[in-house]
Amino acid sequence: MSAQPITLIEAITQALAYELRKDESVVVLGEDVGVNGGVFRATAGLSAQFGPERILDTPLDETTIAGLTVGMASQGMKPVAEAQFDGFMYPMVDFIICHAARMRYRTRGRLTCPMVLRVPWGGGIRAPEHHSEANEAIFTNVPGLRVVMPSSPQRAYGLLLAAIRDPDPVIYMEPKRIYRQYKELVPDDGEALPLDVCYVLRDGSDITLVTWGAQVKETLEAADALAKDGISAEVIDVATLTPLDFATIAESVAKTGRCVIVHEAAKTAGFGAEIAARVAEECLFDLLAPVERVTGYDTHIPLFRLEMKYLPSTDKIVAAAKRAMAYS
Amino acid sequence: MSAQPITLIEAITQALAYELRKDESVVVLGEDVGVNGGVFRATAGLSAQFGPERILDTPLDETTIAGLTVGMASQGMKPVAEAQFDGFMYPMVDFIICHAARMRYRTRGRLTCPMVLRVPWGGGIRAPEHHSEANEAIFTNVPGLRVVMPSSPQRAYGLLLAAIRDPDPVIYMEPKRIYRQYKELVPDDGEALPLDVCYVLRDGSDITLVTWGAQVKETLEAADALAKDGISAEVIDVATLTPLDFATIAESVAKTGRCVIVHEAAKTAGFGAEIAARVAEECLFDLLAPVERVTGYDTHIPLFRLEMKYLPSTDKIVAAAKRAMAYS
Amino acid sequence: MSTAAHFDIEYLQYLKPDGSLAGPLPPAVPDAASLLPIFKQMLFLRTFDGKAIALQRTGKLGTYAASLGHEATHVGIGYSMQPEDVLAPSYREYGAQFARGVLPRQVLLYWGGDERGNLLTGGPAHDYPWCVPISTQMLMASGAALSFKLRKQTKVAVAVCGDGGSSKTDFYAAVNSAGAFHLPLILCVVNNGWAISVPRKAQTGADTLAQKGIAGGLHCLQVDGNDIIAVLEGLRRAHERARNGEGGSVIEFITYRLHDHTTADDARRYRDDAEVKAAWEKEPFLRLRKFLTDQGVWDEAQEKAWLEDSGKRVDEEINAYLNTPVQPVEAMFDYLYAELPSELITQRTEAMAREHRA
Amino acid sequence: MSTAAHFDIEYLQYLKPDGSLAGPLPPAVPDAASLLPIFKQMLFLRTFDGKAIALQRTGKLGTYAASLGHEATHVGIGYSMQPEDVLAPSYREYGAQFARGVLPRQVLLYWGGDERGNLLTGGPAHDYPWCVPISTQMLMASGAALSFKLRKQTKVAVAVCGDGGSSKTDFYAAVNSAGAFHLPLILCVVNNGWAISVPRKAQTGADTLAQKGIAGGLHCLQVDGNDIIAVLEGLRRAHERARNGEGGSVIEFITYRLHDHTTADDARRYRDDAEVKAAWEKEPFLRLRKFLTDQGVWDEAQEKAWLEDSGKRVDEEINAYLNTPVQPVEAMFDYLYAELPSELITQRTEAMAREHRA
Ligand SMILES: Cc1ncc(C[n+]2csc(CCOP(=O)(O)OP(=O)(O)O)c2C)c(N)n1
Ligand SMILES: Cc1ncc(C[n+]2csc(CCOP(=O)(O)OP(=O)(O)O)c2C)c(N)n1
Ligand SMILES: [Mg+2]
Ligand SMILES: [Mg+2]
Repeated sequence: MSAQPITLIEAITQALAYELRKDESVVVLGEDVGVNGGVFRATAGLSAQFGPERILDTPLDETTIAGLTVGMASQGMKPVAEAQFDGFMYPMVDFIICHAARMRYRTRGRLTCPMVLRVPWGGGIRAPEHHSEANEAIFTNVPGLRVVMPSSPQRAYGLLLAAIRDPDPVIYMEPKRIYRQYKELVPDDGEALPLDVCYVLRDGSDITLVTWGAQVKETLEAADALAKDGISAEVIDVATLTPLDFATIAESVAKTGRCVIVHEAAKTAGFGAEIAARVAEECLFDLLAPVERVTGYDTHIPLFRLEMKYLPSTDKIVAAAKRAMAYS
Repeated sequence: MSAQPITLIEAITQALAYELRKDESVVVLGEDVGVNGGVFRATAGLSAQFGPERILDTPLDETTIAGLTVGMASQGMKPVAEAQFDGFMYPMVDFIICHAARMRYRTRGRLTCPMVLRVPWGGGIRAPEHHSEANEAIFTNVPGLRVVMPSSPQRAYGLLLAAIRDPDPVIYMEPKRIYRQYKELVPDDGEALPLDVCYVLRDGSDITLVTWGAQVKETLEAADALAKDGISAEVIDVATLTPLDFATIAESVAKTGRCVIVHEAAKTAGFGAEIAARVAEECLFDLLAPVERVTGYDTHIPLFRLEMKYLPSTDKIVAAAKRAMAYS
Repeated sequence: MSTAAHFDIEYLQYLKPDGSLAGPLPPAVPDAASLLPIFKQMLFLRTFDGKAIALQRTGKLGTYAASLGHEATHVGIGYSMQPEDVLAPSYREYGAQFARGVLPRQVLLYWGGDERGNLLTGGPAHDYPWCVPISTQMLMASGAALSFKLRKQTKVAVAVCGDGGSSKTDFYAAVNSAGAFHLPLILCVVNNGWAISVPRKAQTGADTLAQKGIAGGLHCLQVDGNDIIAVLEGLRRAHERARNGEGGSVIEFITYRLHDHTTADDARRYRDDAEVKAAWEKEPFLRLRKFLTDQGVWDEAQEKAWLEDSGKRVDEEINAYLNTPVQPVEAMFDYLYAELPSELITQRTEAMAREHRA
Repeated sequence: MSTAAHFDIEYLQYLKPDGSLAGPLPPAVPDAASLLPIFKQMLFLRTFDGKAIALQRTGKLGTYAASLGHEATHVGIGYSMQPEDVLAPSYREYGAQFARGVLPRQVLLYWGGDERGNLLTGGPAHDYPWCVPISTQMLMASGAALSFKLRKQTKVAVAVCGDGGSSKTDFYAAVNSAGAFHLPLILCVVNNGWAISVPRKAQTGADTLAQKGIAGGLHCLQVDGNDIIAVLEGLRRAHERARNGEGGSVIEFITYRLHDHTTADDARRYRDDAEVKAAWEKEPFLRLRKFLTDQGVWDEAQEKAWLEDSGKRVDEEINAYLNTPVQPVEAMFDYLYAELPSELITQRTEAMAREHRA
């Protein structure tokens, strides 16, 4: 039992170990997940503990990882696959869309695909090209999937347990920038968190800030900064992007009348668009100010010398919130 | 010169032939595009006219088609690749995102990727599985691309010429349901249409209907039906989804105060979300009614016995517009 | 200067196109009589195929992919498997599926635009559905085989693709992973000469499709796919290896697509009549009938009776198909998730209300 | 019953680890002296590598992928090419790039987080940039080769991946397409034993990586990648074939990764010291020095002078790198499209304004 506070990535390891112990149909697979324990150490120690038949190093091919995962899942196992970095997920898209998301649908429930695809996600760690991408939007227009992103050690643990136990495929994106940002007490009690709710991290009455993943930090900081100026911001961590719990967001916007959405993906057709669209559809008459999106620019995240200028910052969030507050 | 009216797919063939004649760096490649002339006959006659070195049948692998295309484009050719159906594009996503969309950016302009990927798109032709998908949203969050969709023979011709001549990669999605829906006079004059504008197909003052691709037909029909009830609908064909000409949409909504977006992709995080989000951000105080999206449901398009119930219909559009008209 | 590696690809043929034997029967076929049930399946399959095409031509079925000419390979694949094995077909191996118990009406439902075809009623519940994205089933089957190996189950995954499908990256990924993990996987490449309009030689520079298995260190074999004896023997060897933990195989079955690619295709646009005519000389059915007749285990009377019986059974299946009520609109939402998320319940309710209004 | 196909994979080694010759020099290497420029490049590369690692350790460079141990293969690949040929590297073939004229500062800029590294200043303008998504460059190079063939240009595309990279589906797609179109393509597989922590044997069941070319009917060859003579001779043959229209090749270069995967990796977690120690006995540099010294074309004084010169040149490059001003914020938007769309002009203006406020 972990009496010590742990980081987000340690919480992931803890959840994997818990479920590997509890459910023998769970296997972990990916590149370097075995003896090496993963390039981020997410699977550190698991090979020693569970052996190479539970923790599989695959050949270097993401198509292979995706295909094997779907094959195993559809024959009764619960594979937890890892894509080494966000930018290497693209070859997996075909299997995710054509098979994982449709196995149950296509076979009218005869076969299912209970799998998790874990992927270190997002920028801000001074990594090489393709190691810093926020590509969650690709999966959010795909029915049959769940797209989940934790933003704290506790949620990382609870949501990963839920993802593994979920009878359907889950894309579990891990904000790598906050892998080791801070520690939290995360009891290893096997308690999963629900995958169908947005988490209200801070109550507020003037404005609703909606975000997910690594930007939760900057958004909470922005709320602090706004508080100093007497502005009360409610902060929502979406956590499960799809299927979306819009009710929680709608309730908040009904209360505050203002909404700023923060994400690090490019703005155009990022998932923030869906939330803004829902607000325009369902909360129009609650709105006192235009919805704003604070996002990455509509360009690729640059190599690391400039990447922090690409990402949303506390400053940018505060500025957007203040613009919204100027309406009344 | 075609003095006869032609269909949308014939306009595509005509544009391909024009540009193959004009620019010898243009090549066409894909599965069955050669002697067979394409499964939809888009390349009919081109192999006979231009020979197998300009019209290449590839091995059966979409990854291969995408990779070869990027390789050729980055060495000075202008490949026009075909994905046989929408549902087979997914293996191309990696090359499109990692290479096509970044070649110029990554090399600071040293290498470029002037390519077109043509793909028959969308449902409604009673086809087998994976032959009826509306997956444009996948590409709209990717910077560096253009996503284009024609909706008439004339626009098919002009936009395809523009796509081939564009110095950057273009995803050109062809609404297969209207390939042969009606004919139009399309002079083979080599005149391209701009890729940076939305087309206002019908002027109106009460409500703005925004759509693209095959749904243009149902949307125009809805506008007719609404007119009978005294409602004046403006109809906009987005045509180039990204980079988006939002100004045209904003101008219309400023005038009408109401906006219904129609597309056949699943609703959540479909490209309609981006348009609705922009309206919420930039036209909030013009809005008299909540924005509505008339879209496919958030499920896979079913096999063909049920597909027409999945797709947006004239009825559904009219109903949404009338709901919007109830506000004033 | 020295040789790092060396490979041979064996070719199997026992029953020549004229119905005579090229040599002694292999272990897979103890005697002529043992081929009778398979022969009858082949005949049934041909009956089904013809009637399905007719159904499509009269507008009662969507696009249909015939299996004319592939009967020996398809039926042989199904017949060689154990019920607990897993079949991952492409979209035309009805012969294999019927051999596994699948009701023909399922095929019709599927091509008739109804997801319920994929229930594969009558067959093993763990078999994969038809697979439209070419060769993805090959890699999925490798995953299935990996799951067998990890759980120490004595089962074999059998996957089938075409000559075109052997160009697909997923096919290579299946070869590579089966080799890396030493899996009980049989990759069947049904080389029927064409991938829609693209001839076999345009797919690859390889002399055989079997040799693609060398890339992953798999057992490779090329067989005459119109010779049921070679088909069964090739598969017997591959199954034996798989069950003995000797790893995966690639088998190339050389056959010919006697029909258009599907009913949506017109092969006259791209292939010579002469080639098709020549292929009819080598097709799998006639040579087997000749052999069985020569061996005295089959005759015209038997054939007539069986054909009649087959026709009747196919008609029953067609009727069952035609009388299957269309799924209600809410079927669109069924089975999307184990439990429908609340947002989708709203959409489902809306769709149902719209339906009742209409 | 009969043999459908038969294959041999040849293995080349001329210079043994102890610096003695295994046989007569091949056509690629007329005499010892002809190796001198290459040897000097190898030495320069090792100097560069060491200093780049030091730079990373002191926080002046991002993650860096060393090429220690790969020098013969990398330099040989670059040296065998004509300027008009196209190189599609992965991320550590600086030796090949330097041979093509690329300034070392470009390498530092790239790993220093600056896109301008990919200008590859000094090298041929048509070469591909570094490629992070493993082996996608192999397939892209096949497309380049196809463009040469279609335009009847006598050029060769040379692409390089690792042992891990040879598992990637894109690699197989390159093999398949090069075979199908009979392309002037050379696929170089640098087998350094490891793909980060995954050993070569876990990648595939194939005995050699060279044999993967059989899957596409390509010319296949395995060479001692630490033997510069074998490297040059293998490449000479492949280039000759490519130029003569005889199609593509797969060459497996057997070498060893003497360093960690990158500076972000710690190889002690997963590999034995003993293995690394044994590999040092076979590395490419010492054997070549021994040979050249024995042949009387190299001596200690020359080496000292060259090392000094190399060190100075690398330091100059490092200074040039360190003194390169960071790109302005608007560089993020540059080169996204030939012409920036209006929406992006707005974003660019906003980003610049924010910058000036800050
Ligand atoms: C990924 C993908 N690309 C394209 C298609 C369209 N398509 C359907 S069948 C076919 C040809 C298949 O040829 P082959 O693999 O030889 O099988 P055969 O039909 O001859 O049995 C093609 C290109 C598809 N279904 N999936
Ligand atoms: C598609 C993709 N997946 C994963 C990675 C992460 N990664 C970078 S290098 C590497 C190992 C490469 O091994 P190998 O091909 O043998 O080349 P080497 O580094 O040994 O030269 C991995 C897995 C990547 N860059 N691209
Ligand atoms: Mg075929
Ligand atoms: Mg390696």
